[in-house]
Amino acid sequence: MSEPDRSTLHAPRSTPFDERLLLAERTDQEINQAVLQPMIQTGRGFWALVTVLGAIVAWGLYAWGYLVYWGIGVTGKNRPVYWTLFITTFVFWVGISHAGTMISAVLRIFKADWRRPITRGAEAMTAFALMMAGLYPLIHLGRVWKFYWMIPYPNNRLMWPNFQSPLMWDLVAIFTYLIGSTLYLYLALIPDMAMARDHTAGWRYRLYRALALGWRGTEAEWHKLHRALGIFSVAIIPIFLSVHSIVSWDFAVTIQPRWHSTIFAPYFVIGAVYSGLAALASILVIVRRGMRLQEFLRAEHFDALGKLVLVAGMAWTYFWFSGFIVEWYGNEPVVRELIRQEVAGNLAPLFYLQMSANLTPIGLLVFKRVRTTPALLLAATLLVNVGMYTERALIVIGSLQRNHLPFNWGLYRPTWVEVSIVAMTFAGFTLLYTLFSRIIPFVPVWEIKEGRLRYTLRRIGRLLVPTAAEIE
Amino acid sequence: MTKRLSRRDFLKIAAGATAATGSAPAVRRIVLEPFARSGPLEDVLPGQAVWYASTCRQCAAGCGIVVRVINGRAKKIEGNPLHPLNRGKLCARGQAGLQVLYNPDRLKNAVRQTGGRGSRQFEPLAWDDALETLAQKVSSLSNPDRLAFFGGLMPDHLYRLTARLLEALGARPPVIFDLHSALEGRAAAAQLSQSFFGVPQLPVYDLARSEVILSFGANFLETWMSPVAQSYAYGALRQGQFGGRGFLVQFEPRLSATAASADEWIPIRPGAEGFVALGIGRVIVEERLGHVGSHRPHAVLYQNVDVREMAAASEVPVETLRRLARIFADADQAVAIPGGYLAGQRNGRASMLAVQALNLLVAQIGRVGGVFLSHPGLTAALRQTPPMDSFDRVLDLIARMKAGEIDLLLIHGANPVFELPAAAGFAEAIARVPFVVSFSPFVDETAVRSDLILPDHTYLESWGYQVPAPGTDRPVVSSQQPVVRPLYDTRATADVLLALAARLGEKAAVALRWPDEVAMLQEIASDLHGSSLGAYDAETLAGFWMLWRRYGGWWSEKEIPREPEATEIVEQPLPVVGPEFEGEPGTYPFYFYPYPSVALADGRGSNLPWLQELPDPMTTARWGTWVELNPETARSLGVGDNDVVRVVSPYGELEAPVVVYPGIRPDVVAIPVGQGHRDYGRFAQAASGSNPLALVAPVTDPETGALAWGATRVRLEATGRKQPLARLESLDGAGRETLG
Amino acid sequence: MAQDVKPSAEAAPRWALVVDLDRCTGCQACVVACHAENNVPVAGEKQAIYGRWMHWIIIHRYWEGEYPNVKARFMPVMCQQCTEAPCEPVCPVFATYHNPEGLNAQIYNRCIGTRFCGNACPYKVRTFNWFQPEFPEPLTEQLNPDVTVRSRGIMEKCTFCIQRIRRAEIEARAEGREVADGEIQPACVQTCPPGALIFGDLNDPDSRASQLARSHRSFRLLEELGTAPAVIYLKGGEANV
Amino acid sequence: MTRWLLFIPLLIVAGIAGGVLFTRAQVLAAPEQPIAYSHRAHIEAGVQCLFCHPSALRSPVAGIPSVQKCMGCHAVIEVDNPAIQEVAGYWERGEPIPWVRVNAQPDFVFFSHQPHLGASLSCETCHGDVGSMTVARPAVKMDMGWCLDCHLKQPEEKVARLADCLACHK
Repeated sequence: MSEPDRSTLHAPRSTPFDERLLLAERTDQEINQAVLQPMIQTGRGFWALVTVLGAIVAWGLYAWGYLVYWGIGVTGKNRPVYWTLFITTFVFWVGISHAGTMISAVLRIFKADWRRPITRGAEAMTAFALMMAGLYPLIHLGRVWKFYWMIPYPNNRLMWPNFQSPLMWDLVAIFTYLIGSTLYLYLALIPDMAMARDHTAGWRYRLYRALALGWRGTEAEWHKLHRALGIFSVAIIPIFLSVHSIVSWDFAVTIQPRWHSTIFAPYFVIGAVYSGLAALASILVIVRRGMRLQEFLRAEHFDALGKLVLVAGMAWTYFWFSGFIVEWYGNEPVVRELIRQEVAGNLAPLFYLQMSANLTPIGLLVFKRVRTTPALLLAATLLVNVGMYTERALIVIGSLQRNHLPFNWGLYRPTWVEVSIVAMTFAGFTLLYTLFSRIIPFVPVWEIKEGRLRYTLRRIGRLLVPTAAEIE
Repeated sequence: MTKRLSRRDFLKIAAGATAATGSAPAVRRIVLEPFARSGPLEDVLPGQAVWYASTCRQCAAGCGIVVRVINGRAKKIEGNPLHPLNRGKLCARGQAGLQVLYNPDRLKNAVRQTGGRGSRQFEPLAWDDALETLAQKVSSLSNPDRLAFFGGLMPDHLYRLTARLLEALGARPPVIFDLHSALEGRAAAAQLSQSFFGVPQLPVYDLARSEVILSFGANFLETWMSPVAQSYAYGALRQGQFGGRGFLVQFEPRLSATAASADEWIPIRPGAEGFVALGIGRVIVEERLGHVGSHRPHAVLYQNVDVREMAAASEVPVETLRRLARIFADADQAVAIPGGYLAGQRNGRASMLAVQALNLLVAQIGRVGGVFLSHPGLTAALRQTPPMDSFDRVLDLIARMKAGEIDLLLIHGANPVFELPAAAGFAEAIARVPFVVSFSPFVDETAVRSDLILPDHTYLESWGYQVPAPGTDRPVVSSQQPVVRPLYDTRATADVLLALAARLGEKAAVALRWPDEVAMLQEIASDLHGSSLGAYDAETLAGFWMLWRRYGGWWSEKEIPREPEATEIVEQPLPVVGPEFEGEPGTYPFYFYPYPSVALADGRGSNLPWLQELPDPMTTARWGTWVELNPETARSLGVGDNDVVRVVSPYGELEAPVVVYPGIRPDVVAIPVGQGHRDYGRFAQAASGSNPLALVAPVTDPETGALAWGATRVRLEATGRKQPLARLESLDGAGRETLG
Repeated sequence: MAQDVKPSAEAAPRWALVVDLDRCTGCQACVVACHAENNVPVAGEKQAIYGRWMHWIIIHRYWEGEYPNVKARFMPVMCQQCTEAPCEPVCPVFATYHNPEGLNAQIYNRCIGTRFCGNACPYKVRTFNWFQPEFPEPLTEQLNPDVTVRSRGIMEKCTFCIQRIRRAEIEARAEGREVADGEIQPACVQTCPPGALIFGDLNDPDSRASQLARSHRSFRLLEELGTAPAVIYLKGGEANV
Repeated sequence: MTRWLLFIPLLIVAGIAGGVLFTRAQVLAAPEQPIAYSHRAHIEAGVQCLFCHPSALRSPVAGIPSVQKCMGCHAVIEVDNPAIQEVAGYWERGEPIPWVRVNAQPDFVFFSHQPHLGASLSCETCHGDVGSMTVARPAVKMDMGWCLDCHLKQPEEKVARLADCLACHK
């Protein structure tokens, strides 16, 4: 196949038409190349990034090994603060994982057209975030080799795990969600794998051939694919709702003051969506820059995404407020003490950071200019995730430092081990994502093309007329 | 875990001494009969517990214990349920005795300190050589007077032995001093009884059956005298069968755990306890309170007492004095207790006299719920209890040591370098003694300064007996027997002395004619054989000896009351003596109040991990020394919890973190005794802490010659440093029960 | 495991501990007794400062009022052996569960160390083995063979001295009789000098424990949480009759 | 290439099976004893189990007879047998014989012979036909499943107590 004429690809063209038509002019060939180029051509910067991230991950693994060797004592946990940064970060990652499916599944059902270029990035985010989250239950145990006792398997001791325990619900929910979202990601990937197969050679060719499962693009295959995706997008929504509800029940089912709250499930879910969407936006901005996908990820997408974040943010604020007002009005002694601490006590810095980091973006995202300017959007959305992380820390660690008997109160200080392990998962996530973007077409080509079919230029008499067709 | 290489090396030698002792048959050889089991020992089943009765040696109270032994290994200590003193109960320190036995820092054999004293380089020494050296040192003394024996908490038989040996050699009797006894004022109390009742025997206060108790600085629920027996009585006082719950008033400058259990805590000026007692007495006499008829015979006691003055001097309002006087006098059973803190003042005797006089005034002497003396009965013969030597005898010894009049110093059961006020200068004095022998099973501060260490068995491995003091409502002797075979190549000091006497020959050999310790004990115990009083008796001596060990002592079946007679001392007016303190009030504004730690007592418990980790009842602090300040004092000094302050007295200084303590007078600074060991094993050394005796002035009560350990003034300086204290309690919790 | 068997037809006892706060002097004897009986390790100063100590029973000390009218009260707190224990349902592997005798059991070798029970417990009486416990030789000789020596990563707590209960029951059964009231004494109860702790069977209306439990002074810790503890406190400062 | 992949699961299965069998063999192997003591010989000579292990009746452990006990008979019986002379050697030196334990439970298990004998179990039920063993070896792998097997077969009213974790875990 011939190298595409790059000049045509980037030649600035003035067009009177709606920018959705930008791609309308492109031949499939051009689009394929536009997507495949950045994958195949990896610069020095890329390798530098990979090394740095790799180093952080390696250090984190050392810290984990250290933890496993010496015991949980090397973390900052104590009595009564038995859960700390690990669980906080666990909840955070589960939260991040939410937006992925939310975006692609929900929008797919509603046939929201702007979703097309960003679905894959979203789904990948879900998968990787869940993998990171999945590490924490293991790390948290200290004696990681005992983990399998939570898995129900027949044995001569007649021992079964306790399905009353929220941790078991977690186990089930997260596994289901992980499997579900991975399959979902893969399904939508098949046609593009085929595309990539047909445009590459060498190891990539072999890899894509294997992954493409011999996709030929017949009418029947397309039909099956759409059916499957349809089913998945419906099926995965209840799972994605349940997962974070269950995570919230880890806390809500205890009688620990402040945890023991009925609003936790929806509150956590919306919080998850908020942080997830924000994370997605940040990632898209970065990847767009890094992979020169300006042509695919356009202002209109960020605008739409920004709106979603805005809505989620407002919803989160509402839930936070109704939770807070009930706590405050209920005036239960320990909770009162906790509120006092947050407003004026030693939790105050975290609390105000949390509030400002969560509320400011809402104010910012109201403006279209913020939503459509990548840099500003990035700033706003990163802020959201800082806020959400602190919020989780406040819920998990803050609450545990206080309980019904003041004699038993405690304080928590993180150690290098915990910090390194948390850093490890952040680096790990980025690393996976970076490698992923180099192996898998970041933009779902076939979906784009599919979308493109809707907007074509028809020559009627003397004019070129843009037309939109209904497909599917 | 500070471990010096030299010490570790030498500990390696004679390793495996443990190995042989494990097997059950080995134990059978020494312990003939288990507690509460009869029949031949073939019945002792492997893996099944056997209980052996013995006596607790963690303090001078002499509680009976039973030890759970499995396969020849002691596993748990409990109170001896048959013992009339502690009735199956035991305190924290008693429970921790196992860690004395199994302490990883025990000496495993006799050692000589090579490389000079304090070098901590030891080389093992065969017992024969050790004895030879000792005998040679003794016989080569130019004059027997140049031999001195410093004893601490010794079992009665050992004291008896030592005294006889020294007498036979023509040396002066042993000097007995241990800090714990000093802090509880045993010496002073004994002397008080001598002058008040005409016998040097510690009085027993019938707390269980009393209605009103005025306790003057007696922390009888913590470390004072016989805490377990007294706590047992306290339980009965509170929720006894009588339905009432008694009324307990505690007079002391700092709210102790005992005061916490009291119905009223009255913070009085240090050393003013006597004034309060006199004031109350005066009120009773003036107002003819109570129902003992006329007070005329006692009016003389208080003739030169003025209630207002007393009130002013003690800072207790007159109304309070009157109120308490009424309560005290109107009660059918009431008792006033002169505690240890009184004895720690330079007006100690006067105060204690004044308090004891109250019991006389309301005719509670020898009464149920009053004060009485334990009946010696047959145990009189065994009662050669070590005299609680007054501190000036110690000072005298130190002087002679400094003057180079002592050539050979033997030390048993005491750690004077740690326990004496640093200013007394024992550490300097001991350097002047050419040859020092320690019998300590541990390398403590004093042992480090000795040439020879001939480790004694720990008390769970050794024989002995003790007549409990103050004892209880009947004659009691507690017997001590090995519950396990000695772990290491240590030797009973009694046997060492007997062997020494044999080597020395002549008078010594005659005086100490017994072949070994056990023979001596058998002979002593035989005095009790054939009495109808006892809880048991046997046909033969052998049988008696068996039961004596199985029961863990001998005591009379039933209660034998003994009504003491007050001497003529109570016919002239009581002395009114104010306290004196070392240090200018200007430069040293605070009274210094050292107190025995519930966990570590006077510091002998600080090498036991359980006791180090044991929270102090009031501050819930562990593993360290702290300075208790009244919130107001702390505020004025600008310090809070965990802020390190420097405490300076005319004699020394120390630094420790602050505990803001609501229950202490603003002009008093309290520090627990027990920490600050430089030697004495890894756990003692691991603990961050310092020894408050560095501050104490080596002054005495001129009347009794007892150490006035509470008669020092100090000043405070903030250092600006912080040092977290291992407290159980959350400081944020601020001592609240609920947030309610 | 205990879940899938039929309820016992035998008259199971309900073990309870009565704590008479009017007798308690805060002397800490129970604490050492517990350490000795249950092989409870010592954490050391550094860990103790950071709240990593291991006592199964601790004595709370509460301050009331200000100098000079200040009062201090003691309150021993150990595992309350709740009937509705919040720690039980949250354990994913049944390491803690309710046994037929109403005890809140902790099976050390089943524990995987999620520490969820520690969060759920409102009394915070569960302690966690942060590191491998150390018993420098020959302190190991003191370890009680009737009790497991817990390794790191395991939750532990007061068991009412299950080993003593079991021993008494086995002996009684061997002699074909019922366990007598007061025959079972956990280490803390056995040693408590003022006799502030009383152990017994609540299902036996005549046992000393159940008699005291009926006293007007009796209350339970954090009763309002509805955990129905088997540890019954008797209010201090009042006469019994 | 794909055919190759088929072997991997086979290898895994084989590995697991092998491991299981190996460990089982390990567990059931007879330990090396300081003196070649034959249970068979003694049983055949008509000695009852409880003669040498009397504490099984009243104590958690059945116990190993003391050297004293051995010499009780062997002072006169079989004195010229070299093995017996070894025993005599220990007796004269006053040392216990370092027997190697055959059946042991882990530290977290509470087991007492007394109630089991009380429930009139015979030694063979758990220890197998020791009478036929020259050197004693474990007859069964004494794991939790094996214990439960029997405990769950007990009368209805006992099962709850016997199936309680605390019945055997301490």
